[in-house]
Amino acid sequence: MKQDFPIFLRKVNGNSLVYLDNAATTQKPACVIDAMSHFYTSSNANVHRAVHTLAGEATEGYEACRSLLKQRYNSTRAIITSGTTEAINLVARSWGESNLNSGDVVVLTEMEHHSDIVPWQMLAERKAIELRYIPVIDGELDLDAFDVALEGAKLVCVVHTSNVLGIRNPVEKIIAAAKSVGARILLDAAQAVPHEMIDFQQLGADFMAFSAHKMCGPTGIGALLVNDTAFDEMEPFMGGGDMIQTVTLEGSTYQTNEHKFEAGTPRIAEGVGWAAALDWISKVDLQQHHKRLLSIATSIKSSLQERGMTVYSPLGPDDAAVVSFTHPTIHPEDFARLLDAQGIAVRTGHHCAQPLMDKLGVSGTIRASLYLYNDDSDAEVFLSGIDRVLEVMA
Amino acid sequence: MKQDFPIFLRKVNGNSLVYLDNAATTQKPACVIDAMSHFYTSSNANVHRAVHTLAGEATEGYEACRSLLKQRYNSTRAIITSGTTEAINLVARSWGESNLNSGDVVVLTEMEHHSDIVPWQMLAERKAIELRYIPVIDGELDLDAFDVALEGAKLVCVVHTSNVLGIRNPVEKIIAAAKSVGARILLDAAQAVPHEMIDFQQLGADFMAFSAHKMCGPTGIGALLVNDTAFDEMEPFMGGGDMIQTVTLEGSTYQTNEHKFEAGTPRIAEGVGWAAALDWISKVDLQQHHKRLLSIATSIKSSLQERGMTVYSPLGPDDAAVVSFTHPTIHPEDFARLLDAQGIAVRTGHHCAQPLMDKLGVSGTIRASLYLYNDDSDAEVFLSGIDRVLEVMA
Amino acid sequence: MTWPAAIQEIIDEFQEIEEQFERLEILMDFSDEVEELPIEQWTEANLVKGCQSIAHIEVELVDDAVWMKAAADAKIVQGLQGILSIAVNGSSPEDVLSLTPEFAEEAGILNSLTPSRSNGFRTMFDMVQKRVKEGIQ
Amino acid sequence: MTWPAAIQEIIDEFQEIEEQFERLEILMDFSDEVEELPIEQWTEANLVKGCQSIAHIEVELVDDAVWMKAAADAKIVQGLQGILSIAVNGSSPEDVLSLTPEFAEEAGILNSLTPSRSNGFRTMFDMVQKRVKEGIQ
Ligand SMILES: Cc1ncc(COP(=O)(O)O)c(C=O)c1O
Ligand SMILES: Cc1ncc(COP(=O)(O)O)c(C=O)c1O
Repeated sequence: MKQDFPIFLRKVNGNSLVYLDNAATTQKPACVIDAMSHFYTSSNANVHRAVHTLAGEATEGYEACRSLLKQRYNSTRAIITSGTTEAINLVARSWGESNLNSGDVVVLTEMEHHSDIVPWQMLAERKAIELRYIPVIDGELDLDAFDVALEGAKLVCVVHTSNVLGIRNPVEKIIAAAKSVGARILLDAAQAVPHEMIDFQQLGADFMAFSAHKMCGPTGIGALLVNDTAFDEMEPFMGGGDMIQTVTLEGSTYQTNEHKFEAGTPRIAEGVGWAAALDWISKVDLQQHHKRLLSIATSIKSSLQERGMTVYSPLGPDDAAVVSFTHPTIHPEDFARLLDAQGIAVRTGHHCAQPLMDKLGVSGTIRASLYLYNDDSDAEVFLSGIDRVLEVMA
Repeated sequence: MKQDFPIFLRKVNGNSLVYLDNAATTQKPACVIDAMSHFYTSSNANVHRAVHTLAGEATEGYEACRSLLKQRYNSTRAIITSGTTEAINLVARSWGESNLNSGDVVVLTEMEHHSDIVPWQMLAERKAIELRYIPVIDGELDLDAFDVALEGAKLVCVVHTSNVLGIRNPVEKIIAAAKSVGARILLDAAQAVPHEMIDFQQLGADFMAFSAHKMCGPTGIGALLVNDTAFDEMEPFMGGGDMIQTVTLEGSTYQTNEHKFEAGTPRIAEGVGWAAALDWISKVDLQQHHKRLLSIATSIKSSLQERGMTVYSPLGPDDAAVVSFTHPTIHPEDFARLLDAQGIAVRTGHHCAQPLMDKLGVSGTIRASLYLYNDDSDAEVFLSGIDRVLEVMA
Repeated sequence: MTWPAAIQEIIDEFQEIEEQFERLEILMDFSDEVEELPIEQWTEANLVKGCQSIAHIEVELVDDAVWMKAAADAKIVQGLQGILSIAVNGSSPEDVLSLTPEFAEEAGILNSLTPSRSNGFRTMFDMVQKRVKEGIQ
Repeated sequence: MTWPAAIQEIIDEFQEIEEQFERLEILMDFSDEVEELPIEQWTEANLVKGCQSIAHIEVELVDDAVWMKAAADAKIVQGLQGILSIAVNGSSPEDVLSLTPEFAEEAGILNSLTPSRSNGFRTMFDMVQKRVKEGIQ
């Protein structure tokens, strides 16, 4: 599969690139890069409300992305945003602002990415709502605590798959429980859609947010899937071109479809690129790759443990292939730089999940996260890279 | 100059492309397209807080865009957004929400783009502020009315250059007047930066919003320049990764620089592409092109008038080369489609400025807007295209 | 694909023409085929949404045959309405429901009007079928 | 460009090395050159901002010569601090202010640490110069 990804032709510090920072962002296949270049060299124009050929092609290219999203994830609505973060902020502003009131409860988890914490903290300040965080115990959400927290909850926000630990939460159970008390539910699926197929309607969540760049698509674009009921409860977020029906000095009326939430010139080339990525990934058997990558991750985990490191990722059968670890004495930054010197890219730090770090009792971890193009040879290079670091540092 | 732009190699309906829809979006030079492809094929990674080589290159590529913006426009702050529309919404939410109160006055003009009207209407609903619109009289802002409207104004929002008529407003006077009553001032510079050099600090506005895609850069990215005083008055807008300093379950603290307003994975490849566009455009003599294009537009205008059309663009010496017109009997859509059949791209409709349309007493116009790569031969093809339409329709 | 004769004729007529401008001229000629929907009958319900021009379409069943009335301020849109009229007028509801908008593509009408593909001809075509469906229920 | 002898030596040492990993090893050796800033003196003011590791830098003037104390939890950052110490310690404030961080680039230290270019070595270098400037005013 690596041959689809031109970046693997490059050398990093004289070595072949071993890219294990996929939870931060994934690499792009040539077809995605080409689709965007091709758009700019042959169809570039602004979309909607125009009758010339280029504008038509641009509109179709952009709207094709929406169609593919709806189709792939079985959703009646797909609002295009600049990424997961904007998608969650959109829910907080468009839905939260008008459907939550002082005293209402929003349930979060300690495992959330900052992008699924800070918008709610900000909303809590504006609207005096109550935030309850489901604790993480031994790497798992405490579902008993969840049942208690649900009491009076209007909204539940849960990360489907953790970017730090790879843990795939029992979202089916969580959704069922949330529904049973009539709460709306938002899934942060940034790390989920790259790894598994999701049927949005069948899963039954109200909102689902994710980013293109974590699933082989371009930067600058993401989506919020919304079911019809929740969609009707949403007020406009940003105002501007394309989201209105009429504007007068006295006031404006809005579009009734997804455009209502897409003010201004949309991410056109990005939509074209994402459409190409969705097309490319539709030919990939995610389930088979999941098994393969998880087994690589599992063997990496035991090798790291043998070498005295602490691994935080449980790597259960449904978890994503993410290995978060620390060494008892070597600073993560030193570790990562010495790996980088060998062409190996990993991420260090709090991974935008400081509350989870606090819970794990660390200030940061080193994280190796795998994706479709990673293979056994990457794991080998990674482990011998680790050995070289240990030789020098330990 | 056309040879820098690969799109001009393509045929539209069998004809060479004559692209006159530049106020909607401009074409991209090869160097911009290549910079983005090159980024994706060689440096793609997520930015900030990482120590591996690709992440470092990505961070530098993205931050280079910010540096170039600050340098070119002489600004101490450049917040990167997804475009003009998001930049204006950012001001409404980050500054407006926390600095305007019930009864406060925001002054707009009848010439504004919807993106500089709707966010304020939405804010007015949330905060019960008063909106006052400066009338447009014979294509010019009524500055006497402006002086009256300023009474008690806290914020003045003005389109620097109109996307419908090309009119370049007397922003220097407007800023001076606004400052004299202590009002903050926001410039919608979406159509300004493509056409003239602006020294943001010298001009003295507090906020200035614009989009990359209207100045040969990619879609999905834009900027808000802010002076230091106004910057310090802004509260965070969207919450998430990258904009925080610390997150705990109890609350969060925020970055103090521009990152505070850039939640989530930024528009990385777009930043790289825009940097390339800024670099490319820095070698272009905008003033000379302005003169050249204005003279082409002026001759187009008189040819259209000779043929019985109404031209709404005054085309004063500082105005952008935009020709908005209607025919007494031919519907704009028919006109535009018959031009498109000849490879000529123009835009029709309300151009996201319905209040101005109402003022002009039309439901829409046909708009030919010129940019750097347009030349006399484009004007010739355009006019003979017009003649063919008239032959058939009139 | 085989089409009803009236439609096949239209396809042939368009396919003969090479130049897009001329195709649009022919298309505008079809505007004569529209039975005009009087302005009093323009409603929000029969407005063609997403169209740049103001266009309305109404469908009636007369003796079990479909009859379409329409109006548009842009001549090209009216031309599309004309073609649609030829395609459906006088047909049984079943025949209309079995039609697909692909014939316009085959004729090169849709291709040539790419920008409106999603919101022009198809929208009108879908409206007609929807109305017919409602009418026979 | 000509550099002070001590700096030139560092440049030469790094330039001899081809492999990035080995360069980092050498760099970490320079951590010995740091005069340690005691933990009681770690303040918000002398914290190196934007660094992944916790790093502090303090600068003193002793008999009109610059002396730097520093600490960092990552060894590579401490190595950078060591090189910075060699570059500035014992120099006059004027000499320190006339330095540019380019020498690290010339040595291949900056290039090799691209990710920190904007927020690692340069940040520390700028902090030292800023402190020196404040000290002599
Ligand atoms: C004057 C003006 N303001 C604002 C905008 C909105 O810009 P964008 O759609 O890139 O957000 C435009 C362009 O459409 C414009 O011409
Ligand atoms: C679980 C999770 N949620 C949210 C985000 C935010 O995504 P983005 O930065 O693309 O907005 C990320 C990625 O950083 C993530 O891993």
